[in-house]
Amino acid sequence: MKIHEYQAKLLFQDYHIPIPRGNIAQTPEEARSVAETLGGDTFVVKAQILAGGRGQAGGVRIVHTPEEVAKTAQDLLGKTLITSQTSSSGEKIQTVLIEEGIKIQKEFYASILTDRSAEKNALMVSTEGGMDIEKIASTLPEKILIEHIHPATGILPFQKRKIASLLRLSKQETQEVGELFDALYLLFTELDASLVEINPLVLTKKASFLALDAKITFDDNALYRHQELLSFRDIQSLDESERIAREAGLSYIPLDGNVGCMVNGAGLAMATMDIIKYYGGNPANFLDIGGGARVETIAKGIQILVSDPKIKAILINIFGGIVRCDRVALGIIEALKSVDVHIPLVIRLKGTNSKEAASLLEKSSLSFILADTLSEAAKKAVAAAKT
Amino acid sequence: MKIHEYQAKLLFQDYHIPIPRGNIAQTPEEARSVAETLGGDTFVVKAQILAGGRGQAGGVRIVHTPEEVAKTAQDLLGKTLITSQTSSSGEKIQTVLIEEGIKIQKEFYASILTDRSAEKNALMVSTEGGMDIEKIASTLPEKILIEHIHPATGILPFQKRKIASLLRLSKQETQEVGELFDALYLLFTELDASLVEINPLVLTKKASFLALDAKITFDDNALYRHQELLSFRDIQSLDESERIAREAGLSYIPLDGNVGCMVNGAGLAMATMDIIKYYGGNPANFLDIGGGARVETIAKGIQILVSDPKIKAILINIFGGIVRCDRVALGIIEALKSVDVHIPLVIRLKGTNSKEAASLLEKSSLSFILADTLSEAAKKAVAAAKT
Amino acid sequence: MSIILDESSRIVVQGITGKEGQFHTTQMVEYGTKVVAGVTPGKEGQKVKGIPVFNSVQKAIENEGANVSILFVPPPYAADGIMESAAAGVAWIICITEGIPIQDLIKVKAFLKDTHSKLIGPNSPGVISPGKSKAGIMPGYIHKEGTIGIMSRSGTLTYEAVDQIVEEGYGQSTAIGIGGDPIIGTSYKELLDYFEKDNQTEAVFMIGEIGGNAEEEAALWAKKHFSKPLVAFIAGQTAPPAKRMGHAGAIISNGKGKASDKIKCLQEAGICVVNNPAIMGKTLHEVLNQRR
Amino acid sequence: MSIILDESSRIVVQGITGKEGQFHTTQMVEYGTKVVAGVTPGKEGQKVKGIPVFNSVQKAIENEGANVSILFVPPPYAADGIMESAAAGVAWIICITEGIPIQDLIKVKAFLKDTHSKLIGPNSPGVISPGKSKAGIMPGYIHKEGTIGIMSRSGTLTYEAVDQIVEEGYGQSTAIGIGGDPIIGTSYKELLDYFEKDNQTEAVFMIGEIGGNAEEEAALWAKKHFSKPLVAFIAGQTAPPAKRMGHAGAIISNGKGKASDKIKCLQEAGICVVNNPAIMGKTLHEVLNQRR
Repeated sequence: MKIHEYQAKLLFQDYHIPIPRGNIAQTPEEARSVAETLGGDTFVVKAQILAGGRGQAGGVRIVHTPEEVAKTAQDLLGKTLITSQTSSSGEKIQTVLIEEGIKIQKEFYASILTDRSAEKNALMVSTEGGMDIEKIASTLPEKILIEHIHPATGILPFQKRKIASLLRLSKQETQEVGELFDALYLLFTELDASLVEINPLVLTKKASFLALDAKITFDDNALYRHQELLSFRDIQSLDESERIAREAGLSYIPLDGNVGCMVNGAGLAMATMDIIKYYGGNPANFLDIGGGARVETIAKGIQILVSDPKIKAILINIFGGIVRCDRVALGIIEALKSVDVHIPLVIRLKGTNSKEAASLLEKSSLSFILADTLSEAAKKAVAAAKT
Repeated sequence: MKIHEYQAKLLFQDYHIPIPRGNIAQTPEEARSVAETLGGDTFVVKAQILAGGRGQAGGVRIVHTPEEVAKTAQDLLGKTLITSQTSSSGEKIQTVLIEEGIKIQKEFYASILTDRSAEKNALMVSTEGGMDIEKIASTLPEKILIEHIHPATGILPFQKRKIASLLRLSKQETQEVGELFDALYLLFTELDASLVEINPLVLTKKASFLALDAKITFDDNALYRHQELLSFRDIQSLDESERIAREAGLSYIPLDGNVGCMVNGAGLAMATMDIIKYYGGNPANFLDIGGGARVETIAKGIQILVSDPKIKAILINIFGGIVRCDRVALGIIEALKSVDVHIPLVIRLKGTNSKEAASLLEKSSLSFILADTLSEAAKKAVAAAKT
Repeated sequence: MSIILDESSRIVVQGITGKEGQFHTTQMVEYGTKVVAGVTPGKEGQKVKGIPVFNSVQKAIENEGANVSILFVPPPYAADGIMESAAAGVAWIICITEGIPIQDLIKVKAFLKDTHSKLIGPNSPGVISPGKSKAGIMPGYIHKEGTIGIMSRSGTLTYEAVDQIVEEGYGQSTAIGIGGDPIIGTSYKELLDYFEKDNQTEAVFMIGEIGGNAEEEAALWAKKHFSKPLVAFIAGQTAPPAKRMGHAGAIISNGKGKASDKIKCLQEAGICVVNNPAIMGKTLHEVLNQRR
Repeated sequence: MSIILDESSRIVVQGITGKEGQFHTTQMVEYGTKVVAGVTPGKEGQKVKGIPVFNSVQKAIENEGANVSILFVPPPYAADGIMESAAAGVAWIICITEGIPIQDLIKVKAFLKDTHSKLIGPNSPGVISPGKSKAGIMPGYIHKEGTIGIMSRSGTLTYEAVDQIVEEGYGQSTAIGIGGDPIIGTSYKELLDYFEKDNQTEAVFMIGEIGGNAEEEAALWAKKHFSKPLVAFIAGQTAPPAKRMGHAGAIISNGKGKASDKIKCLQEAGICVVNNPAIMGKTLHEVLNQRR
């Protein structure tokens, strides 16, 4: 689960990670009032969307009077922001964050995340703050330090010295940044984050550290033990389809192709996308209905695919194991009573009770294209999408 | 470093480990006043000494009125208590702890300590509270549970279930004792203890857990990071000789033999004791002067040995490595100017510059018995002690 | 022989009294698996399908001599269940549970280093040595005893592969779902070592997917130490870059994890990579035929 | 050959600018040890006896190719220094520092499991392969190159043993102080494995003492896997029971740790145990003579 910058900064405050003074607004009037309360002669107005790439897309603006703050908020609020990291339909701005302007001495990059290969958490630091970290990695890899964190020790003094050495910090600054990383790691582990990122982490002209930006992604599997975080969930920012998928417990990622697919199991789902491509088609999505395959879930899945205008044909590929294919077939028949499908539907049901399933489908009055093997199913779906 | 029960209980309070209500007294009047404040009809008066085995030695008494509390305090304070775990000269009682009487349902044993073989901390629990745990281990080993604690996880739920199963606890009690052990482990690791022991840990008739006794030993090597604990140090309870040894940085353990020995290095010191025994003598002590061998240290060491009336001869055994023997010889000569030695002194200086050392000693006007090999030294010391 | 499981494996089911646990215990017993005990704290004395339930894995071992555990324990308790099994000393722990928090798994991995137990999963369909024993949720009947070792990060895609391989006339020595989570117990690489030493296994089919670098590690190891034919399929050539971790995640994995990079790495190590998931069985057959 | 250290060992001294570090660096260089770098955070660019000082072990490795580290770092910083060396990847870490808190060592041991480094000590006099290299504080001149491996928990008692063994005409392949602390890096048992594989080593002398069960573990291992003569002395037969841990400590070690129990266990494993520390050398000579 991703949360907004302003939400992440609330959590930073809880863990004593220093952030600029500021507050959120949902109307231009609120924005003006926040600026007036802050005082000073420089303000930063930041669009609160979950995707990255805001800056280049005009979602972060520097202005100098409460009047301008209000005007900027007016500009941003309610607008849809399309960035390099949003989908092509963009993300709607419902909140802006207004902060005091900060006089910056140096900008760094700092994050903590889980490294699956090392099977540990890791901290990542770079001298190049405020930039896209992936770009730094490809052009200036020597400017990035990655240190794995042992679960029994936390961040060790020698690792803090390495950070300080890379960032060329004074003794006092080393101490301060060490405490900041300890706090960041505590937040990361206590709240089961999978990523905590500060980009940029700045050293101000007053020689103290400040998290100018804040990004947190939580491990969805651990949310059950952090009820307090659930209020941060922003369903509003999701696509309609993504919202339906999440509610139905479906794993769904929309893509740009024309052959929709619905599969049980992530691996088989990917393989199905691959074979659609292999036979000259273009997969329109990843959609894993998981192990259960209840009627309702199947119906929601079909509904999502049907509502995507790019999709010209649908391939349902189910390998029945413990889930019996005849049950799945009944589910499909039942689901199609409530969803109207105007495009060709290719169905492959393999495994347990697949013969019974085929006869059930054939007996129904609905129109399908049946397939037996994986290649047959893919070829038929690709051909159907072309007509 | 060992601390008194009442001091350990102060730390228990900091970590929310439940203890009986009570307070300390250093005069009978104070004791009466503590009892009056506590109220109730049963009081426990407990002599505060560092050694164990208090109960059997009459150091823990149950009485029923503030008057009796004062009388018992009068009895105990200033008295020397000799227990199975004190030296033969015993330990002086300077403080008593007065606590409310507790109605007990069940008594258990609980401790956390470091297991050097497993290279981990471990928790130990027994159904047999209030007894000598070593006795339980030898007679009822199945009543003891030992669980190692991984430094990355702390005490795990399955380990708490094992404790509950051994102690036959209800679900509510399991929860409570689990939290108590978590607190105990936190105290143990945060304060660098080497042993935290609750014996007995009681389940009261009101069905809650209470640490009736409390024993903590700290890792001396870690005291530098716990300045707050230093005020607990009770130099008063030590022997005069042990106090001198501690102040001089000597590692000293008095024994019952008649041949005193002073050696550099713990292993060689033990081997020297062994060879004294091997040749028919009885070592009077373990005394390791460590690596430095400064004049002052040597002087203090000799002073400690000379002041022990049981010692009939002294063997000084030094293997010079980085420390040169001639330096050590000068140290001995210098030291003997300030300490009066009336018993035979056998000296063996081996290793770096041992020849120069021997000639220095021979030139001095003092009387020694010199030895070259380890066996020669031991034989001479044993013989000297017999005359 | 086979690896991990054989006729002598004595299984303890952790979470046996739950819905999943009960259902799959029945399935496993029907397949012929020796399920000797179940564990659910607080339910000692009960029986599930005639199998005795204990409060702890230790008691299950003491009473029934279990040496393999399988977990159908809900995610909040699964990591603890794995560590309990490891501390009790079972040889293999097979964790079916999906959705264990990743911070729990980091601790589990540290904990396991001090034990002699090996973990399969979590988020694994389990392990089957056809004709001998099944500790998992896969449909037993699609498998056939034979000479092919199968290891996979996925469930249904493995069934697809098994189906195709059986179609070509081959059975399996052991088929293992290593688990779909980012952090898992036993890797492809480690399993290859077991397959190398297993007499029954003549060839191995590896089903990989995008993410991590477990397939690459296995390939580098295989190049040096694996003497049997190895055929692989990598799912996810058309999958979008993982959304979950964002950009920082891509850096920490050194840009690894893409299907195309994986395929290149495997091919460079001399491994035959199938590029069409419909011909996994056929390709394996061809490779084995060429060798003969 | 010898073990741990030889002519090619390139030593980095952690804490080189301290009093102890400087003194022993000089001693080691005089013995002929290749001390190639020193480390003291914040003192990069300085030199000690011509040896360059770096801010981190990693830089010492990158610049000078160090592969063994020795620590003269004060106790509060020593555990961190060990872990720094391990993360940087030196093969052997030799920790002289005495007085490291035991909770630090528990973490160090967990940390080392994920690295390829081996630790000697802490509270060790170090390691010497006479005639080749010395990384420690022992007087080099009492040693002589030869065929006897020595391993000990003590300092000066080892010098005594070395002296007696040289007196009998034998030299040493490698002499190792494994460290006097309750929790240490490399055990007797592990070192025996190295000595077994070392051509130069013809016999091993083990100097043990009361406490723990490291000697017993070594004896049990040696019985099965060690083919060379093994002679031992156990110090502390007359020592009082350890006062430090009290009674609970005695239980956790299963009543082990007494000299008499150790001696019995060693003798049962067929190891010759010297009962008089004055004849350690002589006994070794007799054992070797009998074998010839």
